[in-house]
Amino acid sequence: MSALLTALLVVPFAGAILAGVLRSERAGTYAATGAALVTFLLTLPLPIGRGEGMWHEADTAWVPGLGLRYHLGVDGISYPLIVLTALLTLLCCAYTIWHAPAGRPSGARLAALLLVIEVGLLGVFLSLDLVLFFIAFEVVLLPMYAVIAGWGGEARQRAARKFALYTLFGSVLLLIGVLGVGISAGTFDIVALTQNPSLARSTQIGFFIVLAIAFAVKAPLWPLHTWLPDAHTEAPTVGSVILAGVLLKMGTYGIIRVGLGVLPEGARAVAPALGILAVAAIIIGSLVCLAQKELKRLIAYSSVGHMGFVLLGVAAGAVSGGLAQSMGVQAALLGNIAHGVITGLLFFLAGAIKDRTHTGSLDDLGGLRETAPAMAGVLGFAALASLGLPGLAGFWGEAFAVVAAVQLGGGWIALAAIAAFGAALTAAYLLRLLRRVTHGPAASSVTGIAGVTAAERLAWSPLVLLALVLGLVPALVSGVAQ
Amino acid sequence: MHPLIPYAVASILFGLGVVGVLRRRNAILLLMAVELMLNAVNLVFITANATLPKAEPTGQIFTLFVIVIAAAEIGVGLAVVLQLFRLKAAINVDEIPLAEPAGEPEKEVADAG
Amino acid sequence: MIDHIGLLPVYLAAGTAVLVFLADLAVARTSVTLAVGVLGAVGTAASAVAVRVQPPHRAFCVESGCSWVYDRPAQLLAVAVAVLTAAVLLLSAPTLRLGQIPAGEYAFLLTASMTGGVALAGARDMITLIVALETLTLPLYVLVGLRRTSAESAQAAVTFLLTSVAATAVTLLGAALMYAASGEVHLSALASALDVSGPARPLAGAGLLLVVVGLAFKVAAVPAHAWAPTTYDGAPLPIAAYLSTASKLGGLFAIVYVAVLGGVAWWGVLGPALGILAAATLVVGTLVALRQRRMVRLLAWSSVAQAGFMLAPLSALAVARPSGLVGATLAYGLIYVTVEIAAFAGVIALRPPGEDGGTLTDYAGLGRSAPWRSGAFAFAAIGLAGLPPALAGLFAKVFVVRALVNAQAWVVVAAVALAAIAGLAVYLRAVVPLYRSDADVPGWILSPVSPAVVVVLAVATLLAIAAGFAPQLILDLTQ
Amino acid sequence: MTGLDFLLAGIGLVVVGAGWAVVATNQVVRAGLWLVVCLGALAAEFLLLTAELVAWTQVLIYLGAVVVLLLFAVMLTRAPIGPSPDLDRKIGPAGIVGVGVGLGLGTLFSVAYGWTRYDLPAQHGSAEVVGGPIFTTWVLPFEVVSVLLLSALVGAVVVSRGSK
Amino acid sequence: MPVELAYLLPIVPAACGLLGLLMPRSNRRIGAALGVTGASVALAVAVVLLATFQETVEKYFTWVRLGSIDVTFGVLIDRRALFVALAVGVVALAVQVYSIGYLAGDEHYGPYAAQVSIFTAAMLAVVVGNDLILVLAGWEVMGACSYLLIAHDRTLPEAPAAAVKAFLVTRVGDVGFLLGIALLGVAAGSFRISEIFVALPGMSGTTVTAAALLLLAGVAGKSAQFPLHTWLPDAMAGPTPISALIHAATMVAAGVYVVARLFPVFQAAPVALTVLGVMAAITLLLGALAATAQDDIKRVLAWSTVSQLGYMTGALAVGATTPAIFHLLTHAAFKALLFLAAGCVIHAVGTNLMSRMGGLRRTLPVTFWSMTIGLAALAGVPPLAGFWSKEAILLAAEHGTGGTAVLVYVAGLAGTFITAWYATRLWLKVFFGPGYNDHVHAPGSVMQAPVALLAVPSAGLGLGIYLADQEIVELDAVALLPVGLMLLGILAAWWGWRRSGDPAAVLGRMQPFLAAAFRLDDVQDALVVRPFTRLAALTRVADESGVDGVVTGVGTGTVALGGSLTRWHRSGVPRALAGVLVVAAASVVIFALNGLLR
Repeated sequence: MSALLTALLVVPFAGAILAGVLRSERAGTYAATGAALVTFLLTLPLPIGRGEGMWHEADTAWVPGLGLRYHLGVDGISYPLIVLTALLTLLCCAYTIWHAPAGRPSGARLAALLLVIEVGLLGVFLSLDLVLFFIAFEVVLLPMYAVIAGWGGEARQRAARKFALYTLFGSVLLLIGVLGVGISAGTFDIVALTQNPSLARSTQIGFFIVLAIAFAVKAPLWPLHTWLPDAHTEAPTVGSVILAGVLLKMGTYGIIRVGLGVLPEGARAVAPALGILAVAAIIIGSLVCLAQKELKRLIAYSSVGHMGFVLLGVAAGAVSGGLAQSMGVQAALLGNIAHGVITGLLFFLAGAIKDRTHTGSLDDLGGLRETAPAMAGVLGFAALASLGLPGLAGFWGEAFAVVAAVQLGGGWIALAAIAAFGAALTAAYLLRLLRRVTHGPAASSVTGIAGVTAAERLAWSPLVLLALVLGLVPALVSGVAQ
Repeated sequence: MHPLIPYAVASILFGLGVVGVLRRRNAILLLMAVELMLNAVNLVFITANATLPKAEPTGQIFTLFVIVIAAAEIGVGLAVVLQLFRLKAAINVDEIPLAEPAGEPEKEVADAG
Repeated sequence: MIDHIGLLPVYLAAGTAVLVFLADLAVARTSVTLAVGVLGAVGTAASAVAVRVQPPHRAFCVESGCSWVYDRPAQLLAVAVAVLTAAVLLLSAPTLRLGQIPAGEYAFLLTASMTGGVALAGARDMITLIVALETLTLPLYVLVGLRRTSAESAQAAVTFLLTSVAATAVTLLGAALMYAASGEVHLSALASALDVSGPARPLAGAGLLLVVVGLAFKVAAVPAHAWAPTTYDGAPLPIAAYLSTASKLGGLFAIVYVAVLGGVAWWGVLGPALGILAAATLVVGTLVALRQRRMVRLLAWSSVAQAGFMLAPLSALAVARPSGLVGATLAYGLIYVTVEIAAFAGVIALRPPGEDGGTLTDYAGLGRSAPWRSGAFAFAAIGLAGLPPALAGLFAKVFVVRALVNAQAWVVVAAVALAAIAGLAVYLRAVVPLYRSDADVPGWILSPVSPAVVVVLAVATLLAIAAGFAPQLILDLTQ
Repeated sequence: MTGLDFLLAGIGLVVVGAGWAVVATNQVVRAGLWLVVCLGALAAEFLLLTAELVAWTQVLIYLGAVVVLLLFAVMLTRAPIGPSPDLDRKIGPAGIVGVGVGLGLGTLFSVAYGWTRYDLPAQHGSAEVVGGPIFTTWVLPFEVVSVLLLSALVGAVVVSRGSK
Repeated sequence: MPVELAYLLPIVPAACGLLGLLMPRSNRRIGAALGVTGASVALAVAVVLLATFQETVEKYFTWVRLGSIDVTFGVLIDRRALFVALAVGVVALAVQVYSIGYLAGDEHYGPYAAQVSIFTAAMLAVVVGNDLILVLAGWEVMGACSYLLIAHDRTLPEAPAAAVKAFLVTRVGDVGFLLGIALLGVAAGSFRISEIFVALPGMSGTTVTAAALLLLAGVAGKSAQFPLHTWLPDAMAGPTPISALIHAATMVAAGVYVVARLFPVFQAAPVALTVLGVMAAITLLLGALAATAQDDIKRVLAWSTVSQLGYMTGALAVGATTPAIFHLLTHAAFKALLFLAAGCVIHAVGTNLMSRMGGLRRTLPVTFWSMTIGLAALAGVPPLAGFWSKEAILLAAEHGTGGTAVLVYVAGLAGTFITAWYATRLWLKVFFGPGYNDHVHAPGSVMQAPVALLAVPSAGLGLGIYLADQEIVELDAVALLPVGLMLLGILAAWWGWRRSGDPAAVLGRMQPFLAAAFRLDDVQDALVVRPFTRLAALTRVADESGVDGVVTGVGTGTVALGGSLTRWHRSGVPRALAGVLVVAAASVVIFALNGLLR
């Protein structure tokens, strides 16, 4: 099993190299997709023989001089994200086979970069050594930059640079925090640190703040979010899907795994501030969406709001303690996965629409359900899921983030109330989106556009299904976490 | 004897050398000023060697090496300066820019966190 | 009785210089001369590896210490300088083929400089140290100016020369003051002797600080950094490469020797001083690099910033275990020279023989016409930025930050952080043009790259990759 | 104040004065000549400090070689014999730094040594006394310096010889 | 009969709905089959369970465990729940069947039918759900379905807006609902209704009151109580059967039902009941008055729904849950009837406006008679259904104590008069007088049948229940007062019709104001919608140029700093020398001073 963990990193990496060097465009994309498929299949047997705590571990020394160990492991907190990562990467690679972006470098390179990103993501979710975690965190940066800068829209260079530098700012803080924690605790082993958090309270608070900022940039938490809209608006479809689907999760996962796990005291102390910011993110994100005119930008900002809910859950979990046993953290995990699935779907749709209509401006769209009813239907479904309709994936994370906050009583109830109101705002802007895009008479841009292609159906249906299944059986996520 | 006297001389000489280096435009004069600095250093070494309790003449030996180094530097230096003169018919150090000529102001702006 | 085994590398280095000269006189063929030079350099490196360092060979010992100690750091520097010289000789092949530069003299001067570097490796007293440094530097005055027809080259040479002599004067003054205060020139003796009690104490401190300030010139650290861009840009590309790797490494080791071995009593002063130096170097180097439009100038300024990274750990001398700090510094230095030589090799590979670095726009679209060379160059640049996939660079940064966090030198950490972030922007400036998809075909025909350059590029890149996966090796070397 | 002190001081004054002339004169050639005076006086200073070998080396190398080189260079760069106006920048900043260094060093030395007097060691600057260590303890730098000089020689030749 | 059968109530229609969504939209037959199956199975199950009902039971299993709280999925069956479920089943079935005809030739029928099924399932989940989270789920899914269904009609430009409005207004209410549930659940450590009732005595008064009030927000949203009633009339934009569904037995009924179901909570929070009473009274009169002035037949019915809901909530406010549910059921019957009949009328004459109708009693006899029954029931003409339930409510209010009771009672009495008045007005304007419409195409039997069928309960349900349970209403002298008012209303309307052809003429200048329902829409627009859109625009600017401005500023600042540093280096060699020497001088001077000062 522990070999399996390493395989999860090696296979996509090998696939990336293969796809990079293969001369033929087609062969490259197929190779990439194959590697992604294998990776996805490799994730499935992981729950076999799982027990309390870590299910499987791989642990060997890498750089003794740094105290850096090649320490991988999977448990209920990381497993859903691992599967999600593998799945989305697979879908995106497959998507590139049919949708090689026009007038851009080869789709094989794109797929290769996606695989490298996958390596980094899986590395983050698997690693149980702080420094290893940081390294994996870094791996994602440049490939994503390349994806945006190489395959993006008009202003891609600027957006890509903004993404890279802003998130690097977070990474540097992460490095400082991680080293600080490791040095003052004497070990970089996350498991050991989680089992007995030895650090003094004040130290924990200091480092938690540093780490929280670092992760908040990735998550992103308001007001450190402004790289996100630009990146999303410019990024190619698959880029946006990966970015929103799993890349942001590194932040929330990190703050749960490292922040809450390793620095519980610090987390508890800082939680109120975190909660307030999270609620601010919910409200502000929703309000901005309400006034947003660009399709992908709107969805990007909606991510800010949704991540606000996740972080509210995290904050609540930080106060109540008990990591994966606390309602808040479970809500956060549910929200993470749900947002990954739903926003991934939304970006796929946004990409499909932009590819067909060559515009993302809500003013130029409209009446989609007249010309492309199927697409409009899926869009409606995704929107409803995104606004947290019960029975769909979005509901549990958001509703129970609120409940978890209420559970804490006191000022948290006020936060919960505001957050719940934010949910109403969420509905408002998503309905606005639907009304502008799908309803009304067919706009000139949407008339005569192609229907849903096979590739799109292939890429979307798993997400649609997942959004429904997770809505009906949330225990799939929260069950493994406990 | 009072070592302060030669030390004072050395200090002043070094100061003069600094003045020359910073003031002179002509590369050769600049090198001359450097020679003053080096000789000030030598004087310090000699004086120290003469006043220190230790017997071995390390200071003097150091001085000898400094003299050789100085000679070598001057030799190569003058050759280089002369080449510059060959190419530009001037050895005015002010005219040797440290940075690339100012171009059009750059358009793009990096956003750093 | 002199321990000649320990001195073997120096002999071989000097021998190489002479041999090259004779070879050029005997058979006036560029390739032969270069071959001899490379072989000599490699031989030197080999001998430097072969000679035992545990326990170190010592030579020229008096009661106050030894002038020559061939220990682990010495071995590191000797090997590095020799190997880098070999690499630079190879990189010079295309330039020399054009025949405008006399190959014999060129190779001789380079190997002479190498001799200085190797001699510096084991030097443990101020006299040998300074003489060796001068030997390392002086031939470069000439080499920098060897692009005979170009005024930039001559200007570069003069700039380099003048700054260098001024810096040397400062160093010598420092040495003189230390001697006047303590009567010692051996570092081992200075370690205790500089701890003067009584009125001469300030004299000792001033001397030590002056030496360090003067040596800062060699690593192109603020305040003695301004020469680097002009000099690099005017010099022939291989010489620029040598300046930014071997020469810089020599300076770094010199600073480490003086500050760590000699300056024990003054760590409390040296630490903060070096900290300020490093911080300023980081900030200035990075920010100015942001605005360069010529490739070599960009690399030059970035190498200024890199010097900052190397010096940063020493800022904690007073508070943390010096071995760890020095380890971080040297480890960073080693990784840096590997990636830097790769970067310059990439530049040389992407430019027509004999040309200078050109402007950033000259590289537009090369990513497609020359994927492998561009890829290697990009990899090196990313390594300098310190990000995956160039793990080596990342680890280098981790070493530095770890040492600083360990010492809780938060101010320097902040400077490092800023430089790291803005640094990415710098190196992106260098890399992005290669992959501009809207770029038109380069103005000149991409010439086939000389195999010698390919060898260097490939080896350096592979070394960088290897170092990325096994950074422990670097750490073992520098402990 | 012994006679030796007076001598040291007097010659010191010559050194300083000549040095000032070197950096102050507005005639390039004269600067060179003043340099001769300065360095010569310095050699005398060395002698008084019983460093004969160094003194003679000083005379040989500096007066014999360096200054001559400098003067040649002056000639080759067609420097006017008469005064040339644009030789210098403003004295201001340079003066401040120079005075700073001078005063600083002076203070350091006076703090360190004060007005204490020392007896000069006899016979410690002779060729054999100095030569001995050079060829035992300091033979390594001596060897290295030979490389240095050789490379300087070659370098000078390479540069001066016009392009082929 | 196993009670587990009750699981089927929500599950079967839901399954049918999901299947229907996946089916190719072109195939009408499958869609229809699925829709009807779902509804009829639900109905059958309800009937069976009612027939075999012994005592209240709860069946459940753990859905998901979050933190310390188990969320369960299951059913809590009592007689009331089964009655309502029955009503839902009947109406749903009627609507499904009716729609087959009404949406003949609509290529989007398939999804439509499926959405109706899901809607039904959601309502049933609310009715029989044992766990507040399950209730919440049904509650919100209903809102979403109403959104989809109201927006169904492509031809109506106002449909999307109406749909959004319906969903949003109810969603705003749901914020409160969710929070209320959270408070209760957290306080009780479980979301199961039974558990909550057990834990109720232990809870602090403030918690319960807060929870109750918050729940009321949700109730007001769903059951269209003032001030969250504004969505209901606009919801008319949906297809008529949908209006029937929403107004009769589902959606709006949900609020009333949930209050009844959670009544112990409200009993523990008298404040909440007072609020509810005031709300009810206002809603009752507001709806009734608004109904008087409408010209659109469906709007008349819509507003009447609003006021009838006022009766129900009023009943709840005075603690009379049984009358409330009683009225809910009768209202479900006759309002469904009325809507479907109105649908027939509209279908026949091709317009909604009563001013364009008239004299249809001959051309549409079936519709005429069934509609007559429905209107009479609405007005409360004995012995039709509406009479009994309304009597029950008024009696409860009369016997009730405290200001709330009085308020409800008075409002109720006034309501009876107005209700009778506008019911008569509608009756007269549509079926009597000159006929505007020459070619009237009579609706098919698929549409007629449900209408005719619904006429039966509309007529007999009240009497039936009365006979089954005498206590529910006691007919004494006081009971005559509403009847009298009702007759007055009818006469007044008839008189007005004879005078000017439109009773509403007496309203005079008031008519437009009433027709616009006291311009509450504009108020809402001015107080809520516009401020929020403005705030949103503001936030966007602040975020994109403010927060992001800082970031960009840092970037530009850094680059600018680099520029100035570059300019500093754009100078001659002396700068480089100065660099070294100045620092050297500085260090010398510093140590010199240090030497002087020691």
